[in-house]
Amino acid sequence: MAVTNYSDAAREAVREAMRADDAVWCIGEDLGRGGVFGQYRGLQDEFGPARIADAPISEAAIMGAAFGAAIVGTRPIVEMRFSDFALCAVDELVNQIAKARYMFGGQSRAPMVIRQPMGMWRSSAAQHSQSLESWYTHAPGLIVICPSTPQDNYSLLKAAIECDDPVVYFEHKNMWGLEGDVDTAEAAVIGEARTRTHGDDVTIVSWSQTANFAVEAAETLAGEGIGAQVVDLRSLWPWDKNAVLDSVNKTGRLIVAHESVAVGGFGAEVVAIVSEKVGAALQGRVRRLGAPRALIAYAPNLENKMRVTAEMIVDAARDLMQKSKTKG
Amino acid sequence: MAVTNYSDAAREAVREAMRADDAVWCIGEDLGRGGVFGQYRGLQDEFGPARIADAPISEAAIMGAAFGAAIVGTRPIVEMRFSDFALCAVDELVNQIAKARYMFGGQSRAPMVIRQPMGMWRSSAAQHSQSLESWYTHAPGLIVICPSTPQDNYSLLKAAIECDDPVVYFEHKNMWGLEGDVDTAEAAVIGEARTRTHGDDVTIVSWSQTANFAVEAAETLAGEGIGAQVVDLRSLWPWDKNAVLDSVNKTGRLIVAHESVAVGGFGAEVVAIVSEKVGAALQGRVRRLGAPRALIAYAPNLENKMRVTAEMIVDAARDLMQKSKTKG
Amino acid sequence: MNQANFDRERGVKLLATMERIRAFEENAVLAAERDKLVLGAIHPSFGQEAAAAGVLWPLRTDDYLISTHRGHGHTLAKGADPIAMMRELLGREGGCCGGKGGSMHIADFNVNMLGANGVVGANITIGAGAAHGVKLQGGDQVVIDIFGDGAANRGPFLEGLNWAVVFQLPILFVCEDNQYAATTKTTSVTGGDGPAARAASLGLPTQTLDGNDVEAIADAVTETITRIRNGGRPEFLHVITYRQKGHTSFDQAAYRPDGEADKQMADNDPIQRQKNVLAAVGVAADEMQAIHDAAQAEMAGALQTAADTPFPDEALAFTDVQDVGSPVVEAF
Amino acid sequence: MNQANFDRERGVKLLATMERIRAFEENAVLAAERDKLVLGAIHPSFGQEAAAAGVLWPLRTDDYLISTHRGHGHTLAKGADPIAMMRELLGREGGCCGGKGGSMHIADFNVNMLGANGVVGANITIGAGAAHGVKLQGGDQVVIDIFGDGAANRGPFLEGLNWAVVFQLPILFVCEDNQYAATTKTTSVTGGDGPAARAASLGLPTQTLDGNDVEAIADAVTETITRIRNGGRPEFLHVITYRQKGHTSFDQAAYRPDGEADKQMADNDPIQRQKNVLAAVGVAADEMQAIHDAAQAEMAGALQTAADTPFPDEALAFTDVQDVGSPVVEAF
Ligand SMILES: Cc1ncc(C[n+]2csc(CCOP(=O)(O)OP(=O)(O)O)c2C)c(N)n1
Ligand SMILES: Cc1ncc(C[n+]2csc(CCOP(=O)(O)OP(=O)(O)O)c2C)c(N)n1
Ligand SMILES: [Mg+2]
Ligand SMILES: [Mg+2]
Repeated sequence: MAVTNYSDAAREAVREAMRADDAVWCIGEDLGRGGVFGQYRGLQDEFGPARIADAPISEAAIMGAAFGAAIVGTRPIVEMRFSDFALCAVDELVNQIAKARYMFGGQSRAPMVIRQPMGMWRSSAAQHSQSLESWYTHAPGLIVICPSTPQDNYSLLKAAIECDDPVVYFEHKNMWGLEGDVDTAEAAVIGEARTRTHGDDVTIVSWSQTANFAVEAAETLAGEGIGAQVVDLRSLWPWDKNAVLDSVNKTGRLIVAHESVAVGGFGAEVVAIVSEKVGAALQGRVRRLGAPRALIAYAPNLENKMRVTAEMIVDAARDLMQKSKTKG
Repeated sequence: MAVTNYSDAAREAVREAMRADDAVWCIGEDLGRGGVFGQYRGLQDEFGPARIADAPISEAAIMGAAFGAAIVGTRPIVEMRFSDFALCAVDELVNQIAKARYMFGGQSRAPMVIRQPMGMWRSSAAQHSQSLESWYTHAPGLIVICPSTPQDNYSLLKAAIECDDPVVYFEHKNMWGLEGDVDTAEAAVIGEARTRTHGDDVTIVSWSQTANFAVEAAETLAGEGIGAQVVDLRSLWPWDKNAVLDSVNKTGRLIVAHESVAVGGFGAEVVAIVSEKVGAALQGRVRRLGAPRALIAYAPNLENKMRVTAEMIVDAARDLMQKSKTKG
Repeated sequence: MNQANFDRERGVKLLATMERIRAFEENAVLAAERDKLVLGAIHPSFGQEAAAAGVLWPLRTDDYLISTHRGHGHTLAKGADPIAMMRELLGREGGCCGGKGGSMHIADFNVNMLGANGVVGANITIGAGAAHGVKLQGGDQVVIDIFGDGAANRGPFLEGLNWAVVFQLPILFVCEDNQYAATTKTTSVTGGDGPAARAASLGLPTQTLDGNDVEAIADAVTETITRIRNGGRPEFLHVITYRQKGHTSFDQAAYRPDGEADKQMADNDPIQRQKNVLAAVGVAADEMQAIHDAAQAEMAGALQTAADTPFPDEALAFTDVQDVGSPVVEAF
Repeated sequence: MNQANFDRERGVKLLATMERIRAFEENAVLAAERDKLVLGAIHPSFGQEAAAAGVLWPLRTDDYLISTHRGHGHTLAKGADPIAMMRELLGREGGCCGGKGGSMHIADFNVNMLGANGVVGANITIGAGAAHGVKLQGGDQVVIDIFGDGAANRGPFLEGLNWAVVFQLPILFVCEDNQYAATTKTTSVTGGDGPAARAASLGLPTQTLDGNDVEAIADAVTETITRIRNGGRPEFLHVITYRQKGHTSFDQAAYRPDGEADKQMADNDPIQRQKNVLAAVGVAADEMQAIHDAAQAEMAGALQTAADTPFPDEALAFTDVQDVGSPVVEAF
C-alpha cells in the first residue's frame, strides 16, 4: 500500500507482468526514452530494446505486427500514444484483431493490450483530445477498459495483460500525475464496477476521469443531504449491469456522465439497458451528460464548453431530485 | 415516376448531379468497369475517366486525396466498396474530413459523399458484412444517411451530393436489386424521417434494410389488429427526434430495430433520448432489437443467428402489447 | 534447365501439387456455380498454381504462411487438408475454421497457416509481426507472406516491409503478381517500377521470377529460405504470373483485352509448362495422367464429402468471440 | 556559388524570411515557457528555417501549401500574417483559425495555406488530393506538400506519392528531414536508403539537398516548380537539415549524443550560413543586423498584440462544425 500516481501505477503493472512472463513485450514510438508521457521510463534498462521496442511512426504496422506476434505466441502491449492515432490502425484493430479468433473458428487468440491515452488535455485541440471508447464497445471481440484511479490503473492493466482476449485500454491523459494509494495485492476482475460512493437518492454511472468528477459531485450533494451512489464502471465491455441496475432499483434516479460526445456515446447504452430493465420504476428520472456533438477547440474557453464537470453533475442530480420518486 | 432498383436509383442521382455540376466527380476502385456492384455502370462513358476515376487499392489515399480535392473546390463522391474497407481510412475520415472545417475556424469545407455499402450479404463473413453506422453518429462533423428504398436512395443521395458537409452514406448491399417507384421530382431533406406505416399501438423506429422488415412486421401486426407506426429514420445524424417522440407520445410503446450490433448501436441513442424526454409515459414499454455482440459467420445458419428479422419485430410488438398502455 | 541435375522427384511433386490445387478449385467452382453450395464469393487462382507450389516448396510444417483472399493454392501447398478446406467453403462442420470463415478466411494453424485475409494488404504487417514473434521467442521458423500486385499500393506494404527490415525479421514477402486487381490492370494504377523496386528501396534484397515456371521458383525459394533461416533478414520475391479467369467465380472478366487470356492459357499455363519440362526429362505421359486423375478424384471426393457434411451447430454462432464478455454469457 | 550572378535581392529576402521565422518561434517559445500563454504543445523549427524559406521561395500566393505540426516557418514563408498566427497560438480572437486550431492546425486559406496537421503523414494524401483538385479544375497552381523524415514510415507516404504519379499531378513533395522523429533518431527505424529512394521507386524524380543552404534550395525549387507547373508531373525533394532544439518546447532533447546539437548550431546554422554568404557578396553587417532587428521587433510586437487580444466569444465553440445537424441547432 503506497501512494503512487496513475502513470507509475501502470508502469508497475507492466514491469511485474514482464518479470512474470517472458512473452510480454511492449511496442510503440519512443518507448526507449520512456514513451511520450514517461509511462515506460526505465523499463528498457531492465528489459532491453527487444522487449521495450521502439517503433517507426507506423501505427498500422504497430497494431498489425503486434497482432501477428500475438498469434504466434507472444503477448504484446501496444502503445498508441494518443488514442486519436489509433484511427490510423482501425482495420488492424477491428477487422483483424477483434475478428481473427472467430473467423478462424477458434484456432487463434490475440492476447494483446492496446493502450490508448484518451481525453482532453489542455489545449491539445481536435486531433489530440477525443474519447472514442464507445466505438470499441460496439466491436465484438474487444474488451474495453477505462480506469479512473491509480489503483485501478494498476490492477486493471495487470488483469488486461493477463487476459487472453484483446483489450482496448484507455488511460486518461489528464490523470497521469493523479496520486492515490495503490495496493499491489488488489486484483481486479474485468467487468466489475467499483461503487465509489454510496447513497439512496441518485445513481451516477461514470468512468475514466469523469468518475472522479462524479465523486466530487457526490461529496457536494452529500452536503445538501442528497445521497448519490457513484458507480464507476471501470470497464465498458463487459460492463457491470447488475451494479447499475441494483443501484437504480434502490435510488430510482439515474445520471450517466462521460467526457465523450453524448450522441452515440456509451451513456446511451447504459440508459437504454436501464430503460428496458427498470423503465417503469424509473419514471423518466434519467439524465445523460456528455459532450455536445461538436469538436474540441484549442482556445481554453472554447475547450471548456465541451467539458462535463462536477458542477454539471450536481445540477443534474438536484434537478432529478425535483422529480419525486413515487409519482412519474 | 418509374420503377427502378436501389442501385440504379443511386446511379441516376449521381448522373444528374454530375450533369448539373462539373465539380462533382467519383473516385474508387474499379469504377471504370462500373464499380464492384455495377452502381457506376456506364457513367465513365458519359463523364470520362477523370470524373469517374479508377483508384489504386489505397483506401487511405482515396479518402485523403478526395478530401484534399474537396478543400480546393471540387465535390468528390468517394466509393469505399464495402464499408469494412473504410476502416483503412478512419484517420482520414474522422480526424481530417470531419474536423477540418472546425479546426481551421471555418476557412474550409469538405463537401463530400462517402459511399459505404454496408450490411450482411449472404456468406460474406466477418470482414465484408458489418454495419458501423453508429460510429459516425458519434463523430461530430459528419452526417450519416442510411436509405432503405430506391426512392430514398435517389433523393437522399442527391441531397447528400448537394450538401456542403461531409456525408457518410450507407447503402445496404442486400438491397441493390430491390425495386420500387422512384419519382425524380421528389427531394429529400436530410434529417427528416419517413413514416412508412401509421398506427396507434406501437412505434417501430428503424433504418436501412431493417426498416423494410419493420414494414413487413407492421403488415403482419395489422392483421392481428395491432397498429404499428414505422418511423424510418433515413438519416441518423441529424435524426428526426420529433417524428419519433410524436409517435411514441401517441403509441406509448417503442421498438428500435437495426441490423448492427445492439451494444453501442444507434438504437441505444434513440431509446436514451426517448427515455429522457417521455420516460414517465413510456413506463418501460421499450425494446431494442439488434445483433448480438458477436461476429458474423460465413456458414448461412450461423450467419442467420445475427439477423434481426420481421418475425422478431412482430414478436417484440406482441410482447409490448401485453404491457398495458395505462399502467406501468 | 540442366537435365542431368534435374530433381525428378521434386518435379513430379510440384506437378502433383499444382494439379491438386487446380482440381480443388475446379471443384470449388462447380460447388459454387453448378451446385450453389458455396454461397459467398470465391477467388480462384487458375493459372497461378506454380507460385503456390513453388513458393511453398521448401517450407517446413512449422514455418508460417500467411495469405490472401486468393489463398486456396497456398493453403493446400502448405499441407492443409482439402476436405476441411472444402467443408469451409461450404460452411460446414469440420471446416478448417468450423464454417465461420469461408474461402476468404481459410486458416489452418495445424500446419502454421495463419490465415487468408479479406482486406487487401492487411496480411503484410501481420506477417511481419509473426516473424517478429518468432524472433522474440528465439525460433528458427521462417514466415512466407504472400500478397497480390494490387496490395503493393496499400500503406501496409511500406509499413510492413520497413518493419521487417528495421527489426531484421525472418520473413520472405512474396508479391504474386497476376497483373490484375479485380477488374483493374494493376500497372494502370501503380507508379514507378513496381513492387520489387519499392521493396528494394525499403532495404530488402529482391528477386523477380517467371511465376509460371515452378522449377525456377522452387529453386530460388529454396536458396532464399535457407538464407533467411540462417541470417534472419527479410527478402522479397516478385513472382509474375497471370490470372486466367475472373476476379471471383462470378466474374466473366470481359474487361480484358481480346485474346489475352487465351494466349496465356495456351502458351503459359504453369501446369502444362511443367508437364513439358517433365516430358523432356523422360517422365511418361501416363505417370502425369495418373497424377492428374488422382488429383481430380481426390478433390471431387472432397467436394462430395463436404456436401454430405451437416452445417455447424447453431450454438457455435456465439462461441469464440471472446472469453471475457462473451456473448454466450452476456446478453446485450 | 557564382558571385557575379548572385541575386542579392533574393539573398537578402531569404535571410529576412529566416530571421522572421526564428524571431516568431523565439517569441512563441517565450509565450509558452515564460508567459504561460500558449497552453498546448508547440513544435518549433529552430535550425530548419532554410527549408521553409527556400522551398516556399518561388511559390505564387495562389499556389498551395500543406504542412505539418512543425509548420510555423512554412506558413510564414507562404505569406501568412504573424499576428494572426500568434493569436492562434494563444487561442485568441482573430487567430487564423479563430483560436480553434492552435499551433498544430494553423491554416491560412487567404494565402492558400491548407493547414498544418496533427497526424504525422496525413497531409501527404491530402496534398496529393489538392493537386488532384487543381488538375480537375484546370488550374495552373502547384502544391507544395511538406512533411518530416518520420512521416516516410507511414503508409500515406506510399499511397500519396503513388497517387500523384498515377494521376500525374502538379505537386512537389518535400521531406524536411531534421533527423529526428520526436525522441527517436529516424534512421534507427527506417529501412533502406531513406525517403528519396522510396520516392524514386514510386516513380518520382528526386533531388537531395543540403537543407541548411537556403540559396541552393531556392535555386532547385525554382526550377522544379517551373517544371511541375509546365509539365504537371510530381517531384520529390529530400531536404536534410537538423532540429536544433527539442521535439516540443518542453523537450530538453537530452537523448541526443553529446555535442551533436552544439556542433550543428555552431557550424551549420542556416541563418548564420546565409549571413556568411551575403557577407561574401558584400552585404554589410549593418544591413543584416537591421533585418534581424526588424524581425525581432515585428514578432515581439505580434506576441504583444496577441497577448492583448481577448479569447474568442464562447458561442463560437459550436459553430463551424457542420451546417446540417449543427450542434447550434440540435441538442443531443
Ligand atoms: C483494403 C481492401 N480494398 C479493396 C478490397 C476489394 N478487393 C478484394 S480483392 C481485390 C483485388 C486485389 O488485387 P491483388 O492484390 O492484385 O490480388 P488478386 O486479387 O489479384 O489476387 C480488391 C480490390 C479489399 N478486399 N480490401
Ligand atoms: C500518426 C501519428 N503518430 C504519432 C504522432 C506523434 N508525433 C508527433 S510529431 C512526431 C514526430 C514526427 O517526426 P517527423 O515526421 O520527422 O517530423 P518532425 O517532428 O521531425 O518535424 C510524432 C511521432 C502523430 N502526431 N501522428
Ligand atoms: Mg492481382
Ligand atoms: Mg523529423
